[in-house]
Amino acid sequence: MNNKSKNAFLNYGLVIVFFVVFQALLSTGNISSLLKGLLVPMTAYMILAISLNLVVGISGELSLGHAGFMSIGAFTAAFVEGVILNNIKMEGPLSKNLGVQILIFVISVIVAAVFAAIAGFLIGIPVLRLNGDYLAIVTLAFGEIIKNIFNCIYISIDETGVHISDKNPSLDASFAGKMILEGPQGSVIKKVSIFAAGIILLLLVLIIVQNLVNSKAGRAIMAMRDNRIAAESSGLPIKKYKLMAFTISAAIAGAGGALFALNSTGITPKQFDFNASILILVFVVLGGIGNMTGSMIAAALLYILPEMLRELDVQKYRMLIYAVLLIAVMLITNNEKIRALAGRVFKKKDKVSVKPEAGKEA
Amino acid sequence: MLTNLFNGIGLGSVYAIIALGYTMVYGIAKMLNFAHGDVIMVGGYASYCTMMYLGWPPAAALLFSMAICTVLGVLVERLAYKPLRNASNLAVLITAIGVSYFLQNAALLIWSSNPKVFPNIFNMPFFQGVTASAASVSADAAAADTASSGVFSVKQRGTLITIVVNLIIMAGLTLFTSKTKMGKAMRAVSEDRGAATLMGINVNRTISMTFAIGSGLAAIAGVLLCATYPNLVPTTGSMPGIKAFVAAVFGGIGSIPGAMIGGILLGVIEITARALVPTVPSDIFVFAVLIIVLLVKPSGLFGKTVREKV
Amino acid sequence: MSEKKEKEFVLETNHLGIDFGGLTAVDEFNIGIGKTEIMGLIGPNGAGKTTIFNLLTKVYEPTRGNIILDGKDTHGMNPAAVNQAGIARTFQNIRLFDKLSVEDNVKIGLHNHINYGLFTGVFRLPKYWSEEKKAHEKALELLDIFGMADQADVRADSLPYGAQRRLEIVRALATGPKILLLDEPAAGMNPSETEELMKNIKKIRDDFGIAVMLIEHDMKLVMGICENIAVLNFGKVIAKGSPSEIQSNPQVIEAYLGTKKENA
Amino acid sequence: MSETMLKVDDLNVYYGSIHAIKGISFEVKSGEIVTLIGANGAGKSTTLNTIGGLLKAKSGTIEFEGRNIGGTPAHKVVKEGMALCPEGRRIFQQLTVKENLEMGAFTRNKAEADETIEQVYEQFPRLKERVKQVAGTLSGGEQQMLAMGRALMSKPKLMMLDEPSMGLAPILVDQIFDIIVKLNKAGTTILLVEQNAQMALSIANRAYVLETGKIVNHGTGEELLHDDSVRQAYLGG
Amino acid sequence: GNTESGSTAAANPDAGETEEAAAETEEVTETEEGEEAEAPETSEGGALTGTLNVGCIGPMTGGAAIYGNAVQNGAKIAVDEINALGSDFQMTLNVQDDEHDAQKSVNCYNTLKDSDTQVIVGTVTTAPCIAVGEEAYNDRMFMLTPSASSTDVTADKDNVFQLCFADPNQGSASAQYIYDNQLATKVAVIYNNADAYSSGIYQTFKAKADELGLDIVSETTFTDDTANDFSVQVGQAKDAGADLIFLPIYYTPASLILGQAYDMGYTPKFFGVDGMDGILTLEGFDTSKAEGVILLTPFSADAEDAATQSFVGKYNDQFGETPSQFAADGYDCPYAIYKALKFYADKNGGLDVTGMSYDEICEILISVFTDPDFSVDGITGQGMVWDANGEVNKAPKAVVITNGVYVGM
Ligand SMILES: Nc1ncnc2c1ncn2[C@@H]1O[C@H](COP(=O)(O)OP(=O)(O)OP(=O)(O)O)[C@@H](O)[C@H]1O
Ligand SMILES: Nc1ncnc2c1ncn2[C@@H]1O[C@H](COP(=O)(O)OP(=O)(O)OP(=O)(O)O)[C@@H](O)[C@H]1O
Ligand SMILES: [Mg+2]
Ligand SMILES: [Mg+2]
Repeated sequence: MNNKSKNAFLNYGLVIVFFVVFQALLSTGNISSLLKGLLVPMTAYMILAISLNLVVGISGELSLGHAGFMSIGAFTAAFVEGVILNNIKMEGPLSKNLGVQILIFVISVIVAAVFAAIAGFLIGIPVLRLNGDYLAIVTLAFGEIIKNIFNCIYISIDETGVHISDKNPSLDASFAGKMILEGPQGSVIKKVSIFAAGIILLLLVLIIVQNLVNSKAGRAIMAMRDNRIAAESSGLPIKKYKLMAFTISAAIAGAGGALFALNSTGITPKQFDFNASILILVFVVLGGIGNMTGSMIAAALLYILPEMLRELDVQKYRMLIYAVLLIAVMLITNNEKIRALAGRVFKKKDKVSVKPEAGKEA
Repeated sequence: MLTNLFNGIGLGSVYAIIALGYTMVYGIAKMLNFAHGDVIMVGGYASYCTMMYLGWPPAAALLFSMAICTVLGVLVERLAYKPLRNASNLAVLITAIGVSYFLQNAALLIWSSNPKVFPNIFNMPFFQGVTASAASVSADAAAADTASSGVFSVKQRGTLITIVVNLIIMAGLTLFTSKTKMGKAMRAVSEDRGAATLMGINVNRTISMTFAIGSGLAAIAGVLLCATYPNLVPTTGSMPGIKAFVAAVFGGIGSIPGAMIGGILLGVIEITARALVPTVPSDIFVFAVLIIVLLVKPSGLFGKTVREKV
Repeated sequence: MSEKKEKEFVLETNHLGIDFGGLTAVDEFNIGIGKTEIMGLIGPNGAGKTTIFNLLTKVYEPTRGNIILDGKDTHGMNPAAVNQAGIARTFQNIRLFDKLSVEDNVKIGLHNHINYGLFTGVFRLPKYWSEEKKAHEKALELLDIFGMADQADVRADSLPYGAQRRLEIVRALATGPKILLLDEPAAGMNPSETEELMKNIKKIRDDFGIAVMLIEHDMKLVMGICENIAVLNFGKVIAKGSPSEIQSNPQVIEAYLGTKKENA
Repeated sequence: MSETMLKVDDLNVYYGSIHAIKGISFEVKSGEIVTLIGANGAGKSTTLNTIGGLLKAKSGTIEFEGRNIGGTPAHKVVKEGMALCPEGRRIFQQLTVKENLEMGAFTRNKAEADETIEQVYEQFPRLKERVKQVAGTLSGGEQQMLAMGRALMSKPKLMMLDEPSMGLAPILVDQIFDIIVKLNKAGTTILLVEQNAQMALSIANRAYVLETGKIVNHGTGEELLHDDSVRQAYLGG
Repeated sequence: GNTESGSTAAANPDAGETEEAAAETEEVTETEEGEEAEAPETSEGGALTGTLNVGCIGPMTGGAAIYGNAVQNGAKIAVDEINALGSDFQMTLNVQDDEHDAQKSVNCYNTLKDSDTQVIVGTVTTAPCIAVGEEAYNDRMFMLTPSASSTDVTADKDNVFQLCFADPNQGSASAQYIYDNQLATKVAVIYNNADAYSSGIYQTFKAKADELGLDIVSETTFTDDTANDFSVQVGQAKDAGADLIFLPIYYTPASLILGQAYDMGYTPKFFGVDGMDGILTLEGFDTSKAEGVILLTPFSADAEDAATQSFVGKYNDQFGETPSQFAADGYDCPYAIYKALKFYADKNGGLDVTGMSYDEICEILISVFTDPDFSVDGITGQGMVWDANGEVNKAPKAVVITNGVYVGM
């Protein structure tokens, strides 16, 4: 077994251990409500971090609008759930119907991934022509557009079908349907996803991404990242692969968004704004660009960190502390001395680049 | 339509002035300083406090807030960015975001979340005098808009002042980076820090200098922003900061005139969209136009398409 | 022009040229390369040699003229298509996929010869394993030409300079070209390494039966292995011929070789 | 050839955990051309970069004109009168040729710079033709000339050149070495790192041979040119 | 049911007041006695004892921080006052910051659950309130939101109650008011279409206005991200000849709109809703620009009654600001809960809340809040009663800003 597959299996193991530990805590009731409530969103953010890492780490493009794909997935899930619940007869509440929950979960995740993939494909087209900060700004713009669109559409469902409007129909006295998306107020959701489902999705995503990276397509994507001109001159159809990376990443983000949404009781467009995109980026960078293990760990830790600070007696300074910690972690992990030390400890040939890359120029 | 154009320029000129400072740091230190918007906010508060609590005249308040922001910019650079000189761009980006959160939350603790209404400095006799004389120059624009012909409304006066300040800063920065030794050194540093060092350029000092200038400009932008849209809260700088970033990219990264034109265009698009389709969020159009423009001109309006030498 | 008709060419150019703004970097470049010929392209710095490679591989779009590869005009092709049609190259400033392993660099070259799709790759169907195995073996075989098979797992950017140059050649070769363009392959190599390289270039030509066009300032190498040489100055060909003809051409001596003899 | 200008003693340099320079000592006397030769990765560039202040030594001393400059940052080393013309040229790609040259004279005033720039144009007429061209679009050779011209702009007492002939046409290689000799004659002390051992040794007063971070041989240029082991390894037999 | 209960309240204002006043005096004497006797446990019939853990959720940081902080401050004052009454009943207040984010709000809720919270005051903003409401409904935790005003907050959830007006009430009441008082012939609306509160009120306003035949000549929007420049919106209203602009928005953007209209020399009537309250206390705001602004508000910091005066005084002392309506809502919430528990204790021969589970408390509070005999007099309304939906009934007051102060209309 070579290094790469060792790494991949390490990640699967990590996820499974994560699951077993928390599942044990859950079933013995030894877990706080807060942590219990955080498990699924945490898993969702792990998926999102992996998805963004595919763009940032593997294909080497900066995306500042990943929450846009997440929100497409989330609202798609809300929509699918609404449609299914509207068309299905069910005894008792949803929480007692595991079968229906699974049905909703599976269909939602798939449809969410497809919708997000379509969006990813569309936004991928400009990606082909742009790079660097110009690309970053286009993704940012895309995220903002999505947020604003969700903010002003209203989707309802009744026996005649689904209605999309820019006015809120529920304010009409004669309205007899059910609102699925209510503009800025977002969607009310009946909770379905459970921790185990999230973990299965996470594992699936990991398998897809890691296998992709170690396949022909993944190599091509990484080659483009390292040197576009050389990749092109080696016969790689770079448009195809750039688009592929973007679309797959978007699909995964959509699936993550669906998981996130189905575990919450309500989602709003505002939740998926620029700051949310940045949050995911923070996970990726802190976990190490291109490093899937790191992304997952960073997503888990950083997602719960500010929440854990709630329990301490520092409420007022919570976000200030978070900011300081963020800066401190960046400074420490990038400190040359500490890196050199880590390099010696882990015997990694980490290039301490004092000799700037430009040395190879011309 | 003419009114909308004028209003658009009014909004755009505010974006432009922020974008100029942004581009400065962005073009030279080669980093997306997401905390720039928050430095603007600090500038706003600094001048607000000196004017309202200490009763300083606006000019003194402006100078004071420039001093504060300059010190703040340099301090942040020294403490948070300098240790990351050799780290990846993204690491610096995340640190900048950390700084942004920090400034916002510190401001929240200091000044609370209650908005402060910024005094209308454009209404002061000095500016009235200045713009009254300028009135004759662009009388047609004014006549189309104001009922009391010939005299500028406060808002138009603000726009005019902002544009004049924009032009001065733009010219100043252009001259500075192309003509002065320090300015050229900045460009050299932006390209290859190692090689710049070998020329005898003190890279750290040059980058600090960049931040000092950028943050000083942020203070000016803060005062003008708040004077135009007088609600001052800890998050005042964030959205204009992002818009200014967009404007800078729109105009072409690192291009000083590009930042200004990009800012003004952004404002015009935003206002026009709002006028034409009043019930749809105007940002949809702003960002859609941006994407389309970048598709046609992938390096922004004034960006040089630097062909990579192979 | 007359010589062109005599042989069968793998690559031919007619009136090829490009301008950068006001600067005419290459003009009236007409050349034909035989199926297994090794041709040298020399000339002073800035003469336009690298630019010609960029034109041939469509990194730059020619301002005028055309390029015929194996009887087909490459007009409208992008660099990837040109490569698939049979032109592979190396770069003057090394362009490896730094963060990939040596083996993966070669596998990128083999990309279009590995036959499985995205789905097969992501779900690791049997075809994935068999094709990857084939690619692995092929990559090692190619690396062995330069004795680099034992470094297959090393990251490309941690290779020494000379080895990086050799890896670039292997990668180019892996794409299965009809003609190989080498831009200063011996730059940064010491004399013994250069000698080794000369042998290998010949071997590649013989074993693979392909044409080679190379840019080089090391006259020992150029004169040692090239069958024909074209000399470029200010974007124009000033001389063409065998090594001995070139060496004694006064125009070439004046513009390029100089009078001292150390390099020969 | 009198007093010592540069003296390096027991220098050790690391890249992270890689021990690149293993206790080397050498000196350059005022007015000399000294060359360091060695294979790829021997540590030649590392040595120059350490002297120039770009890298920090782990231990050892570097004395320039009797003053210890070990650990002095690169931008201050320049003021001491030392210029490093780095490997790979490292010219400012977006700046014009003229602006690049002006950067070279950053530590000096305008009048001095204007004077020197004319001298540089004399050495490299090609640069004068291209004053307004953006440096990034120059050809390899042109860029090398620019890099050397830029280093000359600080009127250094000691000029360190890292593989100046790399990638140059034979005629230019000749020219570059001619220029080096001329500069030296005009009073600049030269520390030259070269792969082209033949040429380097033929113009050097003294030379050191570097192998995997250690000095394994030294002598006058002439001696090493005829040394068998050197011929074997670096001159192609 | 609105008008009906509204009229009962209106018909019987004195009764409510005297009743409450009586209760107040009774309470005071009671506790004094208790302290002297030092035997609270066994005191007669209706004693409320023990410590109630109240949790409060709202945005304390970020763009909506102003509302969360106001509620928090108001609630603190109320809790301090209740604790200082000297009875054996105490309240603790645990405030959590949700940054106006639904998911974080649920996290806050879970944190509160972990720290033995028994009732929730919150959440402050609408969308998070809906999300938390669902959780609380499943858990059976009682929620009283000071300010989340959408009907969706309370819909289908018997455990969630509002202290503020629901949006439809405000929207249609505003239209009705404008119509009844013939305030305008041509109306313009500027609302925030990225905000549930604002677009909710707008839409009910619009429906009612259409029904009444009010002429809406211009409808323009903005979002939180574009809440700077209102030149287009105000300009369109002006061009359309609107003589009244309806602003179903918060006071921060409203202050900009007023300023920009003023600069344009455009002086229509401005009509706001409860979110407009606070505009006079904006630091540095030139109140002359708000001259003539009409708003429907349940609270006015200038009201002369003793309760409001005392609250405003304390708020000013502690936080250096004049309280907004959010602060007042925040202040009324703990009192409403306190009074409800006391109401129960009185009826059922005492109640010790210490260590009671949140679902027990929830059932008690639901029964009291839906009890037609239970009403609360607060600083945001006299004789507030709740319907089974959880919506409050109280009469909105229309006030007009004259010389920088609210004057009842
Ligand atoms: N992208 C470009 N834009 C503008 N000018 C260019 C560009 N690329 C090359 N040139 C110019 O074209 C000329 C030829 O450059 P080229 O790189 O082909 O030279 P070369 O023959 O390979 O030289 P060397 O041996 O030094 O590498 C040079 O004068 C160079 O400045
Ligand atoms: N930035 C770096 N990080 C890690 N190791 C490095 C770095 N730069 C150089 N090295 C290593 O240090 C050793 C000396 O390198 P150096 O560049 O000094 O060699 P050189 O003699 O100049 O070779 P060349 O002729 O290729 O320029 C080599 O083993 C090299 O791999
Ligand atoms: Mg070349
Ligand atoms: Mg070297």
